[in-house]
Amino acid sequence: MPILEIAAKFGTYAVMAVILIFALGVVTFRNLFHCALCLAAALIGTAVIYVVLQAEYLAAIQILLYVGAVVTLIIFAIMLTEHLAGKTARQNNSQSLLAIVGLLGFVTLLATLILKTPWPVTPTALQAKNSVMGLGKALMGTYVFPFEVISIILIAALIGTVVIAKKDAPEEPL
Amino acid sequence: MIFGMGVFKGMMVTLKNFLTSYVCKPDNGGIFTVQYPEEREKVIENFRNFPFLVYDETPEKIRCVACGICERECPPKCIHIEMALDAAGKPTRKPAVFDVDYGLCMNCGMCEDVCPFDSIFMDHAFEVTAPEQSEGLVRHKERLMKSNEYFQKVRPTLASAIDQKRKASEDKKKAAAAQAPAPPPPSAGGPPAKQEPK
Amino acid sequence: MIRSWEFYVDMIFVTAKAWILSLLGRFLPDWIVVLASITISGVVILCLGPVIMMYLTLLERKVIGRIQNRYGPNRVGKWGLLQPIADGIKMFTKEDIVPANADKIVHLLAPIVIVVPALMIFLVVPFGERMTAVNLNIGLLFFIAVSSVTILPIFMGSWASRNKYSLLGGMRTAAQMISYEIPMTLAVVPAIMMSQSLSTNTIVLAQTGDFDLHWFIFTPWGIVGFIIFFLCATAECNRPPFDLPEAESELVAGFHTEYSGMKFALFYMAEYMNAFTLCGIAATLFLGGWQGPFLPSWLWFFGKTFLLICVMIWFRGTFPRFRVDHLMGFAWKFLLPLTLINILLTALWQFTSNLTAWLWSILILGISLWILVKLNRTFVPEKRHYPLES
Amino acid sequence: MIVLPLSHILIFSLVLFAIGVYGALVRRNIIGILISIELMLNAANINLIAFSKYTSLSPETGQIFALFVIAIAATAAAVGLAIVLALYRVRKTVQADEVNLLKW
Repeated sequence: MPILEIAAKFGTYAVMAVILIFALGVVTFRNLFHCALCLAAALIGTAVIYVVLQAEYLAAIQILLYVGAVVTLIIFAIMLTEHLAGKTARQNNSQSLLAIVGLLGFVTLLATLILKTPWPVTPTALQAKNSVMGLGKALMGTYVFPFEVISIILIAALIGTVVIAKKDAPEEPL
Repeated sequence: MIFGMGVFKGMMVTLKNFLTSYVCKPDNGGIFTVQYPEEREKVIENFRNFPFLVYDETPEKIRCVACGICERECPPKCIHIEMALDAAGKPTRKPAVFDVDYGLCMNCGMCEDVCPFDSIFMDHAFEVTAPEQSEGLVRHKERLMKSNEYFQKVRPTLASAIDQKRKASEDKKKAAAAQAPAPPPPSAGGPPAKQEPK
Repeated sequence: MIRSWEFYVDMIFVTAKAWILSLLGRFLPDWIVVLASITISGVVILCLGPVIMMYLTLLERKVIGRIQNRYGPNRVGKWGLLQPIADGIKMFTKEDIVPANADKIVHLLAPIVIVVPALMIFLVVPFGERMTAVNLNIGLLFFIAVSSVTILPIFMGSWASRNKYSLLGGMRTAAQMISYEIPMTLAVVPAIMMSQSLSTNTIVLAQTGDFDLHWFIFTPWGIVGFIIFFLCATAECNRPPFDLPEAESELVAGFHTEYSGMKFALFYMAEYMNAFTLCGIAATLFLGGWQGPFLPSWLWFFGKTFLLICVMIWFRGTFPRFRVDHLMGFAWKFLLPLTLINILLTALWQFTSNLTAWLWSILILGISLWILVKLNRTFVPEKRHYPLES
Repeated sequence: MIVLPLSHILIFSLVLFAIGVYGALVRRNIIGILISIELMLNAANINLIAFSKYTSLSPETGQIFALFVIAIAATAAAVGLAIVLALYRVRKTVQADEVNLLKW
């Protein structure tokens, strides 16, 4: 069914464009809450790209962790620090122009490199089906050491976060 | 005492309520809602709501003499009375205007208590609606007047007591008239008898 | 091949769809048939969601009424069956009020966005044999991921309203939903472990057995997992006794204080559709989904789901609202350790599934419950003595 | 499966990464910088998955590294936001150029 495939292909490009628009929104909006919402939209779009790349498990994890947890955390932080209805202050510093110029150079350089490199794309890898079970086996077999390290980092981050964010105990009344 | 049993106890209570609402009579756990427009609770006899005027046989023989006592005594001042004048401009001891503003009336029953002519009584009417608040709820004399039969129907005990009393005073007056016919009574109504409302 | 009439009753919807598609396939190209197949499933789900929501409100009002010794709504139509339609008309004709200082676009987007995850979860719910809209191989993870997105529109609505009650309600919702998502996800893990799959269909198929009654709930870990999952599901869709986000007595209506008319109805709709899908997933995971003797599969599924919804309504009719600190403590200090112990029990069951395992499970559960209750006992602070008092 | 050329995906993720870098360079608000860093990590994740899908490595490798990146990103967000909250409590500001003393 070539029509459906072509439609899906252009759909993917459309999703990419939408992600880039939302990403621009993330870095340009003055209101941080809108930035966070754009980030959520961009992350959901990325999950769609993951599905296109046949990484459904990663897509679900992406939505679960990024949209469900990280964006929520960020919004929490915004709510706790911003003044709700107050005027938003100037959000950008004076490096804007410099950054744009530098990044344009960076992007053109890397893009030409990417286009000129003959990528070793293998048709067998494209056909290969990766299952959630294989992922779990790899996680518990080959990559068990980084997995454990990650869990230690998570514990450390958990404790550290609690310690940092905790209010100091009120001083005892004399 | 197992942890969490209170939760189940509470749930059993609501479950029992749920089931009994289908099977039981209203007095032991069933639904006691009255589906109002179709089903009605019987209005008890001593229920009193909004005053009305009693006439005897015909609407011309209204008991009210427009003395204005109720108008004075009414706490929210919802009664307005004007006495009728005959062609010569003499007061006729009949009300020309008798308005009760149901929007103001607070159903105290003071008018019923103070009326010396057994004329104004509290009604059973509670479905009083009007399309508009200020004028619509003002009841004029024509709608306020209700026959003695109606009074007998809604509050039989009080109505028959009042009738007996009026009959007794009529008899007494007749007897007095028979004894001394010379001075004609100046008024159509009897001497204001001190009435007991109950 | 001759099949019994029961098969045809069971497959009535599947056969209907296949018949329509074959009819279309006679004179249309293949890709239109594929699109038509997607459209049929989508339209069915899009219609099913709101209809279920409407009649759930009616069911809830009826049952709550009976619990409180009242008739529920019974004026519009026979037994009040048209009441949801009357409510819908009322909602449509209400004025749409937007606060003057509100963030207009986000305020508009929030109720629209909240319906999307609620409808998307319907995709992976197996309504009957071969009646899953999309048989994803990560179905359960999809469900967890999509249901976690629900926090976002609630935040949007609460923030855009510029109202302190909305903001407090939104903060509470986020805290509560994140907290209860963790034990919910962990309560699902035993079912995944035993069926060795994330696909909802495969999980249902793993529960086949004699009389189709080999459900996961008839195992020690199944009971514990089911209870934890169901409690977390009740908290996830903000239903009483976990309705802190919209606690009327303190927050007016929580995050949807500033919404009226159809926007409010959309929030309401999302809540009820979430309740339905969460009950459906609970039935799928632990009550055998569409498995069951004698009756057609879709009837079994809807029966189980509505039973669970009735239990939710029963909760609402029974329990007063939690206190915020109790709510969070319940999730983190009680349900979370219990789910971890439950995963241990599942591992035990994987190796020995017999009476001994039952006894061991009950022993472990009893001890851990006792310890948890002891550790969670309410802490009564010492009475403070201030020097000025004496 | 939809076959996109690998280079298109790579350029897409490059642009996404560049936008993230721009945000991280330009933003004054620390939370804004954190958000931009999330974008950059996201672009890196796309690359990881695309490479493991298209080249002859085993398909799990890139996905597992993406998983690790997601986990690290979550911890980074949590710790970073805790620091932001602590900073806000002490200095009543979250603008990066106002806290350049490295002490308080």
